[in-house]
Amino acid sequence: MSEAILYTVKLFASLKEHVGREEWVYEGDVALTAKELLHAFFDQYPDLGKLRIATRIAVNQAFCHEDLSVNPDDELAFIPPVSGG
Amino acid sequence: MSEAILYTVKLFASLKEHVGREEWVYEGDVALTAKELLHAFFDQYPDLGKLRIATRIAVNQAFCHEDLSVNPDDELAFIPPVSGG
Amino acid sequence: MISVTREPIDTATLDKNAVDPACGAVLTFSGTVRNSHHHHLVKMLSYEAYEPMAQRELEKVVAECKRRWPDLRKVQVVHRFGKMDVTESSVYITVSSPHRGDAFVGLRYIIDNIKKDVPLWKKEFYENGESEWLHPEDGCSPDHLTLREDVNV
Amino acid sequence: MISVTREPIDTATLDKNAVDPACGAVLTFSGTVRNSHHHHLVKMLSYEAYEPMAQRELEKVVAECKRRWPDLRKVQVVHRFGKMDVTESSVYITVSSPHRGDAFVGLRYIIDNIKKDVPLWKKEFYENGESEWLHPEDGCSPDHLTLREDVNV
Repeated sequence: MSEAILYTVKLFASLKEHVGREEWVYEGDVALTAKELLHAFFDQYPDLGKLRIATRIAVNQAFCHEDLSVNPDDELAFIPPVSGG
Repeated sequence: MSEAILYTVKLFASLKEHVGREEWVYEGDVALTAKELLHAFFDQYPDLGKLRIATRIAVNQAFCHEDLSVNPDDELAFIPPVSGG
Repeated sequence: MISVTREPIDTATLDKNAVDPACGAVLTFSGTVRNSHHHHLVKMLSYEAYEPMAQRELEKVVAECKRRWPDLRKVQVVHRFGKMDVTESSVYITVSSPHRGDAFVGLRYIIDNIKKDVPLWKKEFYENGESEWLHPEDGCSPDHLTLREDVNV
Repeated sequence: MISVTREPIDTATLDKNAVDPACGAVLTFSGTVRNSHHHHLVKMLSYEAYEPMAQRELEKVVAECKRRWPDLRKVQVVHRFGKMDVTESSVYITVSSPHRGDAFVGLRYIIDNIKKDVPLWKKEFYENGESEWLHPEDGCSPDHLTLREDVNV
């Protein structure tokens, strides 16, 4: 049997508030792409609605291609639409 | 015989420097339009060259139509191209 | 100075540092906390930052701006996070350029891209006791879902 | 504050007065004396003003700007004349607006029109001892040769 893969993703703003935690942890058997990790999160929290299609993922503090395969050692963060300025 | 008409026009920047005075005085027999007054000035100072076509006249501290008939009692000024900012 | 900070912005120092003898135009943009939003009375704001990434993204925005308008001599950006009151500056940008055209487009580029890509989020607290995170739907740049190398710039 | 003055510009007071609780964007433009122009080294500048008309024209520019962009809440312009050194501000403009779009176009409108229609003239004094009045050929607005009523706006 293969070892479980753990992804820990930072949450911000309404994502953090909705989940009630600063991080979300995903446990699975196979490595995921950025897009699959985003889908797994929003599948678990369907009430987040339109944020599903507008949220991006950051890998090691940079936006990444949605097909990028994500490494459990990466620093991961979900970036909902920003509102600085 | 009609009385002479005197126009006194304020000069600025290179016009003032070229003429060497703060005002230019025109004396004639008939009332002039703004355009005629400008032409009379630049005819007298042909060395001013290209400023001839770029200089505007201000009547009572406002730019005016070139066909306006000018009154000797008006406050008159020649406005070469401006360079504020 | 390109910085994401919790401290109030020292605009006087930024203004002083924006002056450059080779520049004829210094533009500044101050993003200030407004007292209303969509007819809600705003009492106070709080910005959350993904701090290290916000710093990096801010630096990227400025680097790209200087690449596009190389005549810009100085660009400074400070974005504050944490709580702030109405009329306080949340972001302050200065752009110094020999000629004004570059300064205008460069400044506009910076503020527009901060609002797209720098991970900072605004929470408004209203006079009626409610509060809301702002996640503008037009606020994200889908280009960033693709790798930089894939994008035709 | 809309003013043509021989005094150094009090930018700190203008900045303070530009803040407005209804505004989310405050833009400022500082026109500063550059150390070079067309490869001449500039030592010093002197602006001449047709003072009362410059004041009137400045007020007209601001009034037209507010007419075009009525959401602008505050506009301030101070233009200095007389002698000034490199890095000093010859003109300082602030524009305060609920949203940044209006502030950008309004500010651009004001500085562009100052350079067309406000009777102020710059004389540059160069390091080599020469000096020159600047009369940019594109700096005048031919519309003003016709009466306002004749112009289709």
